[in-house]
Amino acid sequence: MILHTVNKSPHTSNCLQSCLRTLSDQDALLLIEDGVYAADNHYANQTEALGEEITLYVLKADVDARGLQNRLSSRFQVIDDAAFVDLCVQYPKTQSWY
Amino acid sequence: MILHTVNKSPHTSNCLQSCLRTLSDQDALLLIEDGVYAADNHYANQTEALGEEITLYVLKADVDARGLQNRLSSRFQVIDDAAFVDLCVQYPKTQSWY
Amino acid sequence: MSTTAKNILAVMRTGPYGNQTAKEALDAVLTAAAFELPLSLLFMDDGVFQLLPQQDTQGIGAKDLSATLPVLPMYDVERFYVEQSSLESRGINSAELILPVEVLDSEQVKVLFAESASILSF
Amino acid sequence: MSTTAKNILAVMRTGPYGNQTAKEALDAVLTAAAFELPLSLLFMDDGVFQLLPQQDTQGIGAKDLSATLPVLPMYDVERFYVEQSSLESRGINSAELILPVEVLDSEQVKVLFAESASILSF
Amino acid sequence: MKLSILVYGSPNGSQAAATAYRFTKAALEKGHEIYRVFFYGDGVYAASALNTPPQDEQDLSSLWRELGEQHNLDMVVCIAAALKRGVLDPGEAKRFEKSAHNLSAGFTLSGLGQMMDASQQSDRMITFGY
Amino acid sequence: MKLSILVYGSPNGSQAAATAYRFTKAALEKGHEIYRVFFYGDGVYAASALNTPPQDEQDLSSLWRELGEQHNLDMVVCIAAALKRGVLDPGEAKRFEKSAHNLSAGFTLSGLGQMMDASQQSDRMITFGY
Repeated sequence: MILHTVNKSPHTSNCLQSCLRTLSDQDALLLIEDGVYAADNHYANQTEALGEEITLYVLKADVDARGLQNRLSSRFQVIDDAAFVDLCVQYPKTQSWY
Repeated sequence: MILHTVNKSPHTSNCLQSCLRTLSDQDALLLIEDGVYAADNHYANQTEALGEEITLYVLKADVDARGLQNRLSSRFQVIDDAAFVDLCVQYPKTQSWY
Repeated sequence: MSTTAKNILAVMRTGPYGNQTAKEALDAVLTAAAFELPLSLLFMDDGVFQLLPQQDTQGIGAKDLSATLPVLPMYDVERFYVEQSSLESRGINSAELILPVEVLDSEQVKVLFAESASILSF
Repeated sequence: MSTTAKNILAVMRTGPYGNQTAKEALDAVLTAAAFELPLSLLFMDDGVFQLLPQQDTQGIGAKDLSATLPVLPMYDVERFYVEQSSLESRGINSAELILPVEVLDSEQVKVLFAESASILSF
Repeated sequence: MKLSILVYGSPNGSQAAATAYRFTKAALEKGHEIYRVFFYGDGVYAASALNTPPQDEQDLSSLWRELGEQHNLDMVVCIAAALKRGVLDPGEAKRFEKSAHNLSAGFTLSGLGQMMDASQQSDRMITFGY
Repeated sequence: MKLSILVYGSPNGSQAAATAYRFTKAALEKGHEIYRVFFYGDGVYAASALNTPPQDEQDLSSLWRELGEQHNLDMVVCIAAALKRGVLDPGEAKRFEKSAHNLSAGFTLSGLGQMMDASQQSDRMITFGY
């Protein structure tokens, strides 16, 4: 059980692609910084195709900064910094894709 | 007539893609730094499909550093730093993709 | 400096907050405007994200760039171009953007590059 | 520290010379080896380019990383893994690499991540 | 729980430096123990006492220093990464006969062994890449 | 021909800083005039006099300083970018009551107007991005 974070835009970087290749069931994916563009409902086909065992999160501060509040795929849960810490505790390991 | 430079790996960044969309005939493309991985003959399909009016260059120091000496597409001319300066003089403008 | 000035194309390719590039590119553009240099802005790749409305940067502790960009027309910077394919691949409608932009297809982008005397690449 | 040590997976994802990441990741790996921590290296994405032979860095003024990497087995670091799809998309044959690597398909990569107690992400 | 934070991003070159700060602050507010914050790569630039951002921009160096003081944080800057990037404490400045030192109060220069120690002693370790 | 060089990459965070140096050197060897080298973004870190790379690694700050002296180069560091990144000359250190200054000899702090001037006065301008 790993918490994966991705902080790069899927439009300009291969980070998300590489992360998706290594995601196991029971893992979680948290998009932060420019990674949150992957939660845009105009782009999220790939993440929406993931099995329901994989939980998808997106960091609120980064969504708000980028004006994506009304563009998010419903597959993602929007979480605040405190919940980011909770995830880090809940999952025994993190892998950061950057 | 523009000299375009690309310094990011085509495997990890969209720089080359964006550059290719804006290349005009009579422009030149010079790959530098991690951009030289796009001249690898295992990858160069896209650049090899460009018209012959567009000249393709790759910087020798970066090719050598990365061990690509024997992996280069024949479509690319290998040039040294002095020839990089010459290109910059020959073309009235440069656009750097990074 | 403006009478015989070379016209400048500033190419804005990065999202607004992943690093300081968009911010520092905008500072450079404002300086060019202050010097009354003829100036065009081309937003492409993630640069188009700079133009989305509803940006609220309180949570990340950064300055809101979308509050500064609309200042440009007051400095007589009025040529804002956006690359069509960058908009399309991001599902963005040009009408929703915070600046009045002209959408260019790839042939028009090539012409824009060709007609510029100097390029600032960001 | 090694008797009850957590095993570490170092994930190497960057090319050798575009920035200092590969160099500084290797410094961290050598430190882990000096502390005799159980250690595996996974090369994926452009990280696999670190393992190409014939690197000659004189022209760019950087240290040749491919001269340091083969030192690792002398420090008892011996588990080198390479992601298969990263090799394939780059047209690289594992036999030509400068370290004896084990090629892992994506299911095996997932197992490797799962079995590691701590991950160093580079 | 005992957490360690690895920071690799330059304070201006990457948002990661700011995210790492927010994460650390949130973890402390939740009552977790921060075992260590380790600055590596261009992340070491956050430890320069000379950083002078404009008044209307975030001053990450000051924010870290204040958080460190408040919570007695172990904020370690990799000495090898710091030296090559010009972040020096008085001892290193003297040793290399440099004209000044600039390591901010609250930060300590030390070796990569501190990163390995963090990986062993912490319950969780999270990397904020550039 | 009159060339200007823009450097945006951090000396360690990006190879661009080293490539810019090599290009400038090659241009001078070909007899071109370098109108200005302008350091912006994380590129300003090359101008710190405190950078202390290991002996077996390239010391870009020293290389620029020597090249600048030899050819009397106008090496301008954007003052706004430099201040927020902790690269200060004696005047700015005093003005902001900082404990030290670290701008290397041969570099000058100045405004973005110098970038615009370079775009107008040079025959060619080339950017080395990060």
